[in-house]
Amino acid sequence: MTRKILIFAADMAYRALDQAGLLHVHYSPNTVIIRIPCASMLRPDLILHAFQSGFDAVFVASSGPDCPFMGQECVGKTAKRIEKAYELLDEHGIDRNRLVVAGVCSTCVETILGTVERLEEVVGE
Amino acid sequence: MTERTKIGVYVCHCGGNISDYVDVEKVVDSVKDLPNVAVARHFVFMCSEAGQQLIKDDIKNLGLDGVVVASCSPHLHEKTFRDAAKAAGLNPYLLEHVCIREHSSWVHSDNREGATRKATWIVKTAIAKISLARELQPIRLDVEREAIVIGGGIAGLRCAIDLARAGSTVHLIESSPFLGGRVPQIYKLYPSGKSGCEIVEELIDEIKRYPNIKIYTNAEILSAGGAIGDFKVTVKVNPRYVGKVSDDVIAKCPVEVPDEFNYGLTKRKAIYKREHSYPDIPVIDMDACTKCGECNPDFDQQPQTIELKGSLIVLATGFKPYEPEEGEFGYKVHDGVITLPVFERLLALSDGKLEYNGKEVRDIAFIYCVGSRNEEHEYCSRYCCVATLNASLGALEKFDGLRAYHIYRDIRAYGKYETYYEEAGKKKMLFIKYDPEEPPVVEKSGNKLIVRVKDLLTAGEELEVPVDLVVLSVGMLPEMSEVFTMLRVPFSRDGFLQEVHPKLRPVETAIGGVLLAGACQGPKDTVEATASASAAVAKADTYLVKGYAELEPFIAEIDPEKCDGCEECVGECPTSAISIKDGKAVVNEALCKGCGACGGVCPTKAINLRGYYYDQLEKMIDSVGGD
Amino acid sequence: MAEEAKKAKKELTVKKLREKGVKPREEVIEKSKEQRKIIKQITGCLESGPKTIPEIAAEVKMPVGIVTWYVMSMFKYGQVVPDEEVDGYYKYKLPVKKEESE
Amino acid sequence: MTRVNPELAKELEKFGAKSATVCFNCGNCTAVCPLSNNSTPFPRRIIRYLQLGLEERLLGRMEPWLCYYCGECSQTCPRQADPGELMMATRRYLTTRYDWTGLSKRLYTSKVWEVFCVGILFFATLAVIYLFHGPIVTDHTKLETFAPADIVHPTGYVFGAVLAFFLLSNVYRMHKFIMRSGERVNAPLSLYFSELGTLAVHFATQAKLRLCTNKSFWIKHWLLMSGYTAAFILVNVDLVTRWSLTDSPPPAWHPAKILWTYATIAMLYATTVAIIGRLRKREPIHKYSHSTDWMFLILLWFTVFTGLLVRIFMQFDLPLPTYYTFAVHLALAVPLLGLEVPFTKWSHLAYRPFALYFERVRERALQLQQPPQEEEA
Amino acid sequence: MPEGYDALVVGGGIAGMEASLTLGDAGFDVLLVEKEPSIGGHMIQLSKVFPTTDCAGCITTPKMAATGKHPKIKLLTYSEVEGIEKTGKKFRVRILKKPRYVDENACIGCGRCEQACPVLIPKEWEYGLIGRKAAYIPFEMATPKKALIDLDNCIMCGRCERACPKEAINFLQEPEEIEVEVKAVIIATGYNLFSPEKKKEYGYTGNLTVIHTSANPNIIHGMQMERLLAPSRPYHALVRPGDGKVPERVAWVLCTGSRDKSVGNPLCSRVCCMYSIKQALLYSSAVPFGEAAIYYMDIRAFGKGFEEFYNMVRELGVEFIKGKVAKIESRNGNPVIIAENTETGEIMEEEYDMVVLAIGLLSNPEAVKALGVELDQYGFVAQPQENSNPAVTDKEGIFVAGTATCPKDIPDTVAEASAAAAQCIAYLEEVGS
Repeated sequence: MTRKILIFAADMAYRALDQAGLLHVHYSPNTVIIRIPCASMLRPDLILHAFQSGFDAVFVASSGPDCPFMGQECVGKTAKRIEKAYELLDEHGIDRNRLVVAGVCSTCVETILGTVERLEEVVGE
Repeated sequence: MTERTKIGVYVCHCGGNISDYVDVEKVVDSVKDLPNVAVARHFVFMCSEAGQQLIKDDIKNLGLDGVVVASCSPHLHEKTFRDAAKAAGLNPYLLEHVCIREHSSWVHSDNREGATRKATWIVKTAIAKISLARELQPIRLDVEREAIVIGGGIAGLRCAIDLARAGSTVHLIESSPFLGGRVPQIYKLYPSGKSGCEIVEELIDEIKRYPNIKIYTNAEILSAGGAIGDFKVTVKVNPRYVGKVSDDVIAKCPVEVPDEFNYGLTKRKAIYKREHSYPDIPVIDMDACTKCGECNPDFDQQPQTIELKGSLIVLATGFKPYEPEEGEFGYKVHDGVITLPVFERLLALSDGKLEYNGKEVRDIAFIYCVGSRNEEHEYCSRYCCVATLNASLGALEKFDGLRAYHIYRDIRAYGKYETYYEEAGKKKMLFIKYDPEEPPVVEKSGNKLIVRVKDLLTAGEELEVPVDLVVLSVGMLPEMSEVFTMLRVPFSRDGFLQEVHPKLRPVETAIGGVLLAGACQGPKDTVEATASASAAVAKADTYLVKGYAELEPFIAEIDPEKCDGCEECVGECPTSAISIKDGKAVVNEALCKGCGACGGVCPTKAINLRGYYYDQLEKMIDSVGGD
Repeated sequence: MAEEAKKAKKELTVKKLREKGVKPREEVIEKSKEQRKIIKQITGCLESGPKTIPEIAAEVKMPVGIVTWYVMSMFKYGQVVPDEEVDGYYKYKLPVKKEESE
Repeated sequence: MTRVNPELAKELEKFGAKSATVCFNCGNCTAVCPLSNNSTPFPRRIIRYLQLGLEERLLGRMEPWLCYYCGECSQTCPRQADPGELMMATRRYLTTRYDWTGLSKRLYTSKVWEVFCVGILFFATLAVIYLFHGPIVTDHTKLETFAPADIVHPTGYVFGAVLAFFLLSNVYRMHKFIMRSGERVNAPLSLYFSELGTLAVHFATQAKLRLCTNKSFWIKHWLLMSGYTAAFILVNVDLVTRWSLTDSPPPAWHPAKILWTYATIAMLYATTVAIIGRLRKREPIHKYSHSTDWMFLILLWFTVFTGLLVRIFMQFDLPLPTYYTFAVHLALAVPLLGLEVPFTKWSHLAYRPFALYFERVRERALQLQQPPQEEEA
Repeated sequence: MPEGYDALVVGGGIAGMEASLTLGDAGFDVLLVEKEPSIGGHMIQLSKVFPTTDCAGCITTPKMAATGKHPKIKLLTYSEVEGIEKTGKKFRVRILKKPRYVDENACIGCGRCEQACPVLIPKEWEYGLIGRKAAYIPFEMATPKKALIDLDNCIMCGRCERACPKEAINFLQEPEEIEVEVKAVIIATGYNLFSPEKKKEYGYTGNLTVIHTSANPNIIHGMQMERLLAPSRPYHALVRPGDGKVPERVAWVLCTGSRDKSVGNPLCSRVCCMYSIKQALLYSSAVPFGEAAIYYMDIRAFGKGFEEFYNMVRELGVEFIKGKVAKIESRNGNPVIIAENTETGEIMEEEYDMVVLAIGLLSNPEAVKALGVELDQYGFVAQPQENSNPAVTDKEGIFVAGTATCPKDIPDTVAEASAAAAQCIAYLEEVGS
């Protein structure tokens, strides 16, 4: 069965994914992209739900400080959600390494490539 | 809620862009029998007239209650397809546009199977999302005919005039005490041959004719925010400390300081004004003023804080010339090494013969691409080649017996400007092509400057060019402004402001209602800057003249049944759009920008973000997770 | 069927135009005859199996550039289809005729 | 390190190089030129030296002498910088630099000087003839009597020797410039002898020009060249055999006479075509005419034409016209040869093969120097 | 009383569409007149666009669709402005609508007439790379997607008429004179391409159905290369027109007909450097083992993101040779480029499988003649206030956008089209209704 990585792509990160396409770079196709406006909307239980539903890893690609809704504030708010999600993962015995959050600006293609590669390694083990 | 069961799925080939790597037929096959799907098709160009017609026909003939289009990025064509759905009578938000080009075929061209699988997954999530989609209505916003233009250079002036002519009130904000920006510093503009002053003066004369243009010079922006239809900008207008006084009064001022307008080539008084500019009232430079009182000043004047509102903001903040490092081509080390903007002033100010620092100039070397096309600034600054050629031609025309050497990499005299390059040749100027790996070196030898350069056109002959003046053709850098961060306008890789799409939406930013004009978006000459300023106005007019804007309906929605008034969300909202009324949270729709942060913290799951309902997200996850 | 018959009966506007004295140009008629001959030659040549353009050109004894133009035009109208690529040249073959007609 | 010198381009303007800085170094001319190759690329390289004022480089190059001005470069030049004419001007300039007397420069840069010199020689020749001619026989054409061989011939020898001295001394200076440029070469004397063949072949055939795409240039040039050479040889042979000046001219079938006829027609045709071409200005080679070009063509045309007239008058036995025309013929031939051969246009005939010859010697000499260097490396 | 519009837009390329859409979105009634049977202009023919490399069709087709169905925009294709006259504050415009010989309202664009037609003519839209029929639909994505008949090349056999399921074909159509009244005009008539046949040294063949011995069909021009690389390409793969071979070595010859006074055009065409670099990139991804070389004089990568794009392509291994190509000869059907590499002084003689002549953009004075505005010496529309207001012409109420004023790339064209629309809106608001 194919390993699956879920990418929650906030506004800027979604643009970065577009940018990756324009540059024709390669990353793992075992990825599903769900577009959201801002990572701060993610409820921790939704992240847990993704693992329970069958995903092997979750990449929360937030807009970072470039967030068009709240800028720098976004980082703190997202961090709070992710912190709670980690706690939930621990409760359910899911490897913390399978959840990654990163701030992805609209041209941060490298961040995407790097994070996906890292998650591939984690779930491959 | 009941699920939608008649969803149409449309997969685009993008003329091979997608279908070369994604097996579109296979994608269609694997979703066409899903319970919610009524029809699934693939087509060569979904965005074409014929493709859109296909969707419209199916909506009408099959009574579809939801549509999924899988093609390029929704940033390109989501609106196209939503309009098509709307035209066929379907609520446009029952159409989901997902990306299988940028996000699949183009990034997985090395793995056709993987690309096809991923495309299928993406389509499945979209079907899941639409199966639970609610009908939404765009938020219609009345737009008053009032706009804010930030920057009073040539682009800002053009903007203000065009907006005012079309009947809007314009607030024009300029940080320096006088309008005009950098163009008046230019000796002669290409292609018209008129002086920068002349061109700007014409525009200022026009500005004065429109009472609906409110001008704020010497103005500092304290805060800026809001959204389309409702921007608020607070400016602090600094005092000039003096009223309209005669030139004799100005002459009385005992203090002289270098005039920044002339890059220190001349001096000005502590009280000064600019010719051919606006306003015609001088200003006192308090850093220099000795408060002698000769000019009848009013030191009691206080800064005024003004709150401006506008339906739209046009950024026309312009550029600044690159300032070479000390020692870069001898800059600031050898006397006689100056930048192009200084040379422009020197040309404008000199009469009879060209002199720099009291020494007559006979030979000039122009070194190109200073601060452009290098590791630090990879981009080409576009205007400098022609501007340099034009300045050199102007110099030769004004002063007899000058000789000019152009030390260049590529002469980018594009379009009609090629004639300037040719004219320079006819005027017997010499062109020496240098290798960026071995840039020219400027040295001092006696009372001459020597430029040592390896000429690529003689296969590397080492040349010595003795000159009196070295002019560095410096590139453009974006003029930074606090307002960028206040409005959260994104930058592109080159450090200039980023447009949404260079061809589809060239003057819009990712922030709705914030438009770009002139060189803040990237290097431009005056022709291009004024054209882009007018283009920004055209975009603005589509709202201002029409009188309303339609906004996406993606805002927070609170289920009062579930809400227990815990106030978690209130503190979380970045725009203070949520308040508690009668023990329940309520959303101010005008303030909510739709980030969904409130939903992320709601302990009772009472808050949803329209268009991104949590049940939709859950189903999207399930649609692939269990695969 | 009835409709087709009706259409056949209806006088063609092209005939009326001819009656008004408008005639096609001689050279166009000549050219189109020659074209049909060339297309027939190429089709005939492909009946024995897939061939590359230089192979077709050698067989029909025509300049290879002109044969390319015809083969590509025929491809666009579905009269030939590309086959495998050998050493930088694609082979072309006749399309498989569909059993059922639309 | 070489210092750029924009003065050189100004200097060359006097020789007709008016458009050097218009060139933007695209390289079209060099690539389109049928005579240019990787070891001797031109015209762009030469134009570039000209633009930058690299005088030493310019003097050391023989490429200008390889150019036969077929005009393809000028026709296709995207900037209309007229590279062909720039090469021509460079040849004029080089001619003046080779010439140590300074006369060449005067002739090229001053129309007054040019007309003055031609005039002096023209009238001086007439004066000499007036003073020293033999008896004028009017009942019958007796040219030999009018122009006694014992006067004409020694004068001719002296005149020829003077010309040869000037020309060869200039060639020697050219040799110095070419050999001095670039890598130092010490060519052994034996090389100069063994490569004499190159000189002879190029001198006789001007073969390089044949590579020009427009063959008619070569044909015209060759007609002119061969006609001139034939006439030159015949005049010299005549000095010994005295057949032309004799009072009873040989019959029409005489081989020398046939050759004379050929030379006359060839030169007359080529010069006439050139004059018409320069008036029409259709081909690039004819677009710009330096005053020396006109002077050369006019002198040559009239010299040949008067020569032909002398022959015709002799044939019809018209004594006085023969004598007068002969006098004018000589008065034209003297400035033509005296000024053109060592100092201006005609000197190209010598410089072209010599340039190739010296370059060949230089190349061979460098080859000889090569092996030990390689071993060191 | 003739029909009235707020604005007339002449030319339905990207500039004309952009201007029309802006005006339409702002609520003005627009009449868009296009001389070709479909709108879309040159841009719809392109492969991908620099520097973003998104496909041209992906940007143009939706614009075409939006223009075609905009409630405020009326489209007149296959029509030309014949004359214009200012009366008071309005312009009275005479338009000639050429006969398509197909009833536009009835035609459903099914293409059966085209299948039935027996005549093959070089297809203009594909720059002659393949043939089209005498009855034809201009191209796949045409707007409106309606057939027309090229009567000049028709043998009048009537097959198309019999094949048409909607009885749309009508050989008796006549040209139609239309008169309208408008308050303002935007000129967006675009450019003409340089004809590479004029540069004789390059051996380009104009007509691939008749190949002269001196010409080589493997020497193509830039727009033909655009077609070969486009998703809607005429061939099934990237092969050369000479014999269908996959080209393994391709060279681009920049400044073909630009910056070249020997062919009468001293101007730079502004886009050829970038489109060639882009084509080299697209070629490299289509033929991964292929070699690409670009012969240039100056690389003019001056726009936003252009230099970065140029650097990226150079790093990918595309060879850049500084030198103007002097001539192109042929060896065994392969073009041979002769040029001086001016950075090394070496004269190159390189054989390629295919050579692309990066032809430039010339003015299109014929198309603006009827509008009576002042032109500059090169035939482009003059801009009397170019520094401060580039969209205005010498005639009040007539504005100009795009390449009608000089060659330019798509971002600049789009910006200028909007600028012309802004000037037009300001003018209309001032003139009042």
